[in-house]
Amino acid sequence: MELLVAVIIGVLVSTGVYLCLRARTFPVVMGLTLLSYGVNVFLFAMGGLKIDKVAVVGLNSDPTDPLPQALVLTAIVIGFAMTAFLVVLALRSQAEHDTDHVDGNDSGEGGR
Amino acid sequence: MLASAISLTFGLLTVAWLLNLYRLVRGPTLPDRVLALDTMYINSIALIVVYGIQVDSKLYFEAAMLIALIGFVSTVAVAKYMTRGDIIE
Amino acid sequence: MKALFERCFPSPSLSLLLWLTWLLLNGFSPGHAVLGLVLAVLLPLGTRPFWPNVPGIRNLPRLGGFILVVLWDILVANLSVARKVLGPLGDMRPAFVEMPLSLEDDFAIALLTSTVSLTPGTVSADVSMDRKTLLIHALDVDDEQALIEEIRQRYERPLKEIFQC
Amino acid sequence: MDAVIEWLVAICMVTGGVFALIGSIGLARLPDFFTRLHGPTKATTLGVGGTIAASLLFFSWQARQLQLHEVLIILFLFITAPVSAHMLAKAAMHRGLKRVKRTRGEPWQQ
Amino acid sequence: MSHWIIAPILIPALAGMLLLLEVREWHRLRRITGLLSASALLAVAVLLWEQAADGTITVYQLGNWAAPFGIVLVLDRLTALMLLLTAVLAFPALLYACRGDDRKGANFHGLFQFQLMGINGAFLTGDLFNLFVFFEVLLIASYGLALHGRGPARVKAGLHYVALNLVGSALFLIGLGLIYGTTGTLNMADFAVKAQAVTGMDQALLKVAVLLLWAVFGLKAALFPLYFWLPATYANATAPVAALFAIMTKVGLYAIVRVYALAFADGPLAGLGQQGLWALALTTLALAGIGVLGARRLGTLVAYLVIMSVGTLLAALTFGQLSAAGPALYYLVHSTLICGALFLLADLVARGRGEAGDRFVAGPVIPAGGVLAGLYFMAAIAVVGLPPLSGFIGKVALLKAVPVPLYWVLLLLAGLCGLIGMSRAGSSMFWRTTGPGEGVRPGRQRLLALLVLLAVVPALTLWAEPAMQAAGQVAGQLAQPQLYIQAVLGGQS
Amino acid sequence: MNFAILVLLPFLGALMPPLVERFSSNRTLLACGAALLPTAALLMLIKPAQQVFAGQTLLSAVDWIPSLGLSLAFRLDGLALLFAILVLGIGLLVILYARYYLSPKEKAGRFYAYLLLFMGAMLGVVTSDNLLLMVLFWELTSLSSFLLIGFWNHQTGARKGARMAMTVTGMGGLALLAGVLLIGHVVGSYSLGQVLISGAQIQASPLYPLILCLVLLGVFTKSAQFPFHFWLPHAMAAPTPVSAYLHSATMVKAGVFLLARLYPALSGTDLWFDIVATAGMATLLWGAAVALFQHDLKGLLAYSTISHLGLITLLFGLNSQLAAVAAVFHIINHATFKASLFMAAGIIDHETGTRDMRRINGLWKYMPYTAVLAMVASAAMAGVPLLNGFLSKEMFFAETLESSHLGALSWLLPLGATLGGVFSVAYSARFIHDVFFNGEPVNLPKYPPHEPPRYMKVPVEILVALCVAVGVFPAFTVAGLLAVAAQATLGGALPEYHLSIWHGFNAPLVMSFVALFGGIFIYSQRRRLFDLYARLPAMDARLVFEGRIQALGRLASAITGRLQNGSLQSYAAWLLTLVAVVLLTQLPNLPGWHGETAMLPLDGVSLLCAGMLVAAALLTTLLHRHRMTSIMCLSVVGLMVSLLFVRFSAPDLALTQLSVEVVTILLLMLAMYFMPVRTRAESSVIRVVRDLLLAGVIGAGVAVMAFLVMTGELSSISPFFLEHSKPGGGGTNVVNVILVDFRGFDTFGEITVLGIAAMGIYALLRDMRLRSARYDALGRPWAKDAHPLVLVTISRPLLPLALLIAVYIFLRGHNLPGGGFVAGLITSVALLLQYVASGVGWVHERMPGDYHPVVALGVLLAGLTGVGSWVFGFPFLTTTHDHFHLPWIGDFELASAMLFDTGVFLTVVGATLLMLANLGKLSLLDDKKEGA
Ligand code: NA
Ligand code: NA
Repeated sequence: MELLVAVIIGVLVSTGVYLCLRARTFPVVMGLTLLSYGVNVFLFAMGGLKIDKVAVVGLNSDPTDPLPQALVLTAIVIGFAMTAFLVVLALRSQAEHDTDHVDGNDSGEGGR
Repeated sequence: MLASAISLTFGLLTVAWLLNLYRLVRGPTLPDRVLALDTMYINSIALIVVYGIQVDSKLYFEAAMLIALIGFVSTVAVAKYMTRGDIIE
Repeated sequence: MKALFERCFPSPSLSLLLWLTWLLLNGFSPGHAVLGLVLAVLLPLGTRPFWPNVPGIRNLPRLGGFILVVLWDILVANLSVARKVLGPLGDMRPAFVEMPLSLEDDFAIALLTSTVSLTPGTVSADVSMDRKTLLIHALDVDDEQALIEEIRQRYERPLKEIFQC
Repeated sequence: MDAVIEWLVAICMVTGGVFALIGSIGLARLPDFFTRLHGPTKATTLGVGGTIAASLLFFSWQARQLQLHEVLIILFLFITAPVSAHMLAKAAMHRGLKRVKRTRGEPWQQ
Repeated sequence: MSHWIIAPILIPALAGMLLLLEVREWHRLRRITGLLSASALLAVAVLLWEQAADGTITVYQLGNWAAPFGIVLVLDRLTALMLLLTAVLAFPALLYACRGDDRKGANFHGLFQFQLMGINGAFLTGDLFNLFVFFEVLLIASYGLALHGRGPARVKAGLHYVALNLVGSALFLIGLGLIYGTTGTLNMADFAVKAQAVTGMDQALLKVAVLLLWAVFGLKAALFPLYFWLPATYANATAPVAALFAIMTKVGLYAIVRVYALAFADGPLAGLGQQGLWALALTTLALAGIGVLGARRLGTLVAYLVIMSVGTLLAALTFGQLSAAGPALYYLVHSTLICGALFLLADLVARGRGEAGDRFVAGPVIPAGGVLAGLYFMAAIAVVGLPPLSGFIGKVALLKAVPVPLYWVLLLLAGLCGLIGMSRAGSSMFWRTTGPGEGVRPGRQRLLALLVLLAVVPALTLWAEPAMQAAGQVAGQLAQPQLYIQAVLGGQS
Repeated sequence: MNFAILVLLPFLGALMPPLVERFSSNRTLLACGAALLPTAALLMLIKPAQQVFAGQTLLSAVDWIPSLGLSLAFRLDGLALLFAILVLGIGLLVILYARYYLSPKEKAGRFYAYLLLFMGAMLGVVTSDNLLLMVLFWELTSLSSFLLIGFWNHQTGARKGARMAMTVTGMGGLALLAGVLLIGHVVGSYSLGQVLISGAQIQASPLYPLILCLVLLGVFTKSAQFPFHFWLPHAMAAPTPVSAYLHSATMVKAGVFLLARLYPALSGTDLWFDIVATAGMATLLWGAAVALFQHDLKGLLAYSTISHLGLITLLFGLNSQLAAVAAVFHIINHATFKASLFMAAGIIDHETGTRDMRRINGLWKYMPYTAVLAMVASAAMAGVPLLNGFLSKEMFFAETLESSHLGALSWLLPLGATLGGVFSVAYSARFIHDVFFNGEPVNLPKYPPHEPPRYMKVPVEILVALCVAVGVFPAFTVAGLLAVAAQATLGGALPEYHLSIWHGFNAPLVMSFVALFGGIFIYSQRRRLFDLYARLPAMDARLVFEGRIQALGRLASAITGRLQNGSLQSYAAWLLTLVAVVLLTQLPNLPGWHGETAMLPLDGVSLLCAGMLVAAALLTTLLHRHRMTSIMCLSVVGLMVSLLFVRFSAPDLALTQLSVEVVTILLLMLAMYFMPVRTRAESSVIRVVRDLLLAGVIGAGVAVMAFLVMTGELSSISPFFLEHSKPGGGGTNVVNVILVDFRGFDTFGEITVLGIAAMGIYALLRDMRLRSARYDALGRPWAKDAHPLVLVTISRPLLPLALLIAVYIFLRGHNLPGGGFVAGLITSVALLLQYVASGVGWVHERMPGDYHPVVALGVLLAGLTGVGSWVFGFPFLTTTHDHFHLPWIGDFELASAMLFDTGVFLTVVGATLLMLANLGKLSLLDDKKEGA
């Protein structure tokens, strides 16, 4: 099972990374979303995998590690906030440049 | 006995899933894909419920309920996107 | 007293639904009965502006009957649809059927379309913008008129009675 | 465990699974979007319904007490599923999706 | 129990919330709220500096949960210094913004306060995951601020900045996950203890984790090859925002130094990634010098100066067992404030030159150009490291503390690049004039803000010795991680 | 009184002119104001000077930065005294001269201020007793000279000359700094006293060659030694008083001063001779030769200055004590005659309006008095007997004859010296003949020229008088000063030497005569030589230098542009490459490929789930150009991840993931309205391969690490949470208790992030104008039914129902999966559904549309809950909880953490709505639709 989750993490991270490297805002958004799925699962997996050992006091004798779950929850929320910001920024970029391209040729000398 | 029924149901549901995925990939149109995704969500409800029976736990009920309650919102959003483009107007 | 009741329960049926839902979720206990009641009062009051025109249920027993009929139809027709899905597809006679509506209330129309969609073999594809016609897509139909008539008898009329519209 | 209950649970569950599968088969197999729409919205209601029934029975029996909260799932699904179906149908009609030739009647464009 | 230590986080948070609540059009109220908060922060920062100056390490257990289980805030000299620096930079920046830049877009004041909250939180926290959270706070606020105002260039630069940092955040989480997965803790002090004990597989994984953290912090600190986003972002940001951003790279540096000093100054993993960081820092220094030479706008040039200071500092910090930390900290304070001041100055010049902006082309005569030219001359001397100002002192101290030929060559050459760049910039902006123009005379408030920031230069020059001593004490405490660990974990370790 | 004050005086004096300018526009008053403090300084010098003449070395030190070894330490010995007199004396004369030179239009106040600044810096250089301090003043001279040279900054030449001077001397200054730091490293002190007696130690150090090179780099750039001489002629763009000051007595002399100053510490080695003497000789010859060909009066003087500086350098390089004495002597002499010559040139320029010697002729007729002064001074420059230049030049010739460093080639030195002398005479002759005789002036801008104002001539007169006085009565005038200065230079006893105008008929005298007649001969052949020179390829150092600098700038721009190509992809690729490198270098060293613990058994459903997830992720990627399909696939990934959380005991995560998923889809759909639905294929194959490699390496690396951690043993802090959740946090859902209690601070930060994101998005959306599509993806007009009846009617009663569920999820959160965050999301989705179904207008009729206060209240509530614990003397966010009992209803428990969770709830609702509702409103600005 651990191997399976590792493969999942690997695929999510890989696809995320690949999409992040595309030249448009849309695939970058998709890539970052995939990447954050991968990272969340990774973070989650750091506490080890347990089946039906929900960390509720009194239900299980040997519950799963709750801390990574709490961290992932925080990460999901933050990830959502960031994705939303990026999406709107992509729109803004589209509004200003009339394209959703993210590649360009200026070296930071853009005028005021 | 119950265990084999559970396995059988799992098998049926996962095959259903595969068929959904097939339709999602195959399309040929966007409504088809959305429909496939919607169905996949609904099949997941069944899957979660059966999983609850399998592990004899009610902790997963809310997940299923949540899909039933708000899962359709994404389908509606995409459908509205297709007809009006603008989903909030 | 009645005024107070009406003020607390602008929509008794919604409040009842909420209260029952609460008890279903939490199981019955005195505490939850009270808390559920509080919520059943507060939530409809708080969201009052959002559901302005839900008509009151005037005929509760009829509603019960209607639900049973629909459930039964779902069960039965599921089998027939299953047969059609699994059987040869060439025999199927799909059709778009336009059904004139006699219901006048939006909520009732929505319930009808939902019911049509829930019962196997038919899907409500659209309601005309003047709310006079319901477009139904049927999976396999011989006689459109018979279908319309059946829907009218089994669903539309009960709904009309329930909501008196 | 009480064998009768167990059997009942099993039957409900498998029925649910079977209908879910049939719905998905319909989705995969039926010839055009409008017919495909029938598969999932119907068979899955019973599919989920079956498993819910199984769950109801199972947990009520386990606790020796009626446990009905799973009903809510099916209630919500009955409320929401027709809406998605309806919206999808509208979208499909708007897009003028192809339908099998023998379909009678015309979809709307509004 | 004293709660002052959390004030640098709560004051801006509270102000930010009030700013959200305030009625949309009451600009004056917003400004007052923001400035009050900034001055309160300054006061608190002074207070905390006093508190930490005698070497006390104050630990604040949030939620009353002891470390390593709960999150703690830790105030030692380094943290106090960084808090003070932030406050000193923020107040004039905000003062400057209150002359109109704050109205170029929505929510400026709220974002500004939250930015401060994030920065202060990052400096104060003693918990690695909480550090992540505060990084996100400061990042999301900085996204908003970087985009404050209008313009395609700003949006494009902002998009790059945001997207890269999102990737960075993902890497941060991977690193944190690995740290938890190998050491079972998130508290920095506890981590420092546990990291000494891990062996075998866990040690190998921990190495990767820490190297990933270096990469993430390097991205924030704007290290080669991760600084490419910075020049465009800073040069295109609204001036007071760019000025405030001068501290942002230092947050990355701070994070590297903090974690390094705690866990990797000695022990089995001593010097983890140090060589790599050293090499990257020197490359950064060199490329920043090249960037300064190649810049065609003052804003861009200053952005490269920011990068240059990062390279200078990180190289000094990664040399030896933090032996050059004292001079580095002195230089850090100097360079942060002077770069902040230069961003403001660039803006004033651009306003004075109308269309010509801050580009290195002939332009109209700047109204009140003499004052600006004088200030520019002083700031340029300071930032390039020419005598007699603080830049020179800092540079001499660094050269003495890091006796490595390559570093000397690069640092001196970078100084030369700065000299060439700044003199070219100054001569074309103040001297190559085409006649009277339509530029705006710098207002009193903006000038005041600039002067407040620039005042630090003579101050750091005149009181160089006490400043150097203080920096040395900060470094001294940094070199004794056991004090920090003891303070956080008490008897448990 | 402490002599060190006099260093301060010019700096203070720099404040005077602007001050005076405020009250009066009288130019004389202004000049007096400027001269006031330098005069005071000069007077103050008298008493210490007596002490110095008495053989004392005055020291004064104040600590500045002891930790760096930098103290405000000053020393007044003979050398310093000599230079102080030159700096102050000539400085005063220049001020007087400038009073008449500057036109009334010019900003004289600023000019004097710069001049005094420079004076102070120069004085600092010569009196520093601390090497670091000296470097400090050294660089200050570069900076202030930058201002002076660039004084006429409307002229391109002035700007570029100033920058060039500063760049070159600044570079030298940096080298000097390095050299001084190394000296300090070797000696252990920057104190001059210490350094001067540590010559042996320095020269024995392996660092000596490096130190020498660095110091000499400073010297040569400052003193315009070959090959760093090129900046000096272009510094002539400065007003002439500046040239008279900087290029006679001060700035360029700082270099040779340093040679003198460090003479005991650094000189005496072969390396010293090789470098210093060679550079000196080369400069001497080059400068002298080029000077002749200058048509610009000041250009001639500039090259002559270069040449004389070469001479002085050469003298120092000879490693002979007598030569050093001669060098010091020539420093004095050069300062006097060169200053006067520059001033004379300035007068001529001032009166004729040009400096071109081809136009200036026969001025003898118009300004005979000036002519006499100038002729005397040039004769001194040429080394004519009875003038001061003759004396030091004689000593120079003698010393070149003495040197035996070059062994068999020793004759080269006197030869070179004589050759230098020849050219020196030639250009001096030209200065006299070409300006004052040689026919009539040609086309002068100002005609006819007159004698200048009376007082403009005074400084020249004084200097020329000094030339003569020293030349005729050296023993009575300069001998004492020279002796103390030379003594201080040598740092020990003086060698025997005689300052007399007649040494007998000896070799140096012969050399002098050869020079004199040779020079006159060369000058007589000038036409031919000028033609020859004109045919040489013209090389303007300024153009070359500017070109180099600009090429450097272009190269820098190119490098920068190459790295910073404005492409997000390449930036991201750099970052990810770094990560890949870390993984590739670290992972192969792993001790194994499997942890200690056994894996959980695999089951079919999980396998299939994983397969679906992987397939969906790959499809998302493969189909990313078909955007909607890609989004659908991404949703499948999200669903599967939620199920994964269900499978591995994380129902809280599943709930959160599921609800975030819905909001994300809403967000994407809102955005897609404004975005293209497809992307063209545009990545090159190479790029795809690169990206695949990066993706593969990083994905594989992360997967391997995840696997290893999952199969490893972990002892963590978690048992504490499981143990204390109920007793300490009052809840049984440990995940939730961690979120609202143990690590509530994280959550506080997290909701703040959400709030800030919403604020930022709001700010971004304001005034944003986007063209929305008028047609759908298939080119049809949009449907008319904006608010479908079924959707509208069903979604409205769904709101209270969803809210009920939200309350349920919220309340159980502390003990069972759920909590404020999920509850908030459910609420938001329910409300957003209203927006989708019924539209913005409809919703906003029913509730306020500004969500800022909701966000604020949420974060505020969470924060205040935390602050509330202060009341009870606990830290921020300390929670409390208690059991309560109500009759009939029963036991229940309340925790303050629930209040905190309410804050979370409100923030989530406010933030998501603030984001999405405003994004949805965007389309209202666009009047595209009919019948909406
Ligand atoms: Na002439
Ligand atoms: Na909209």
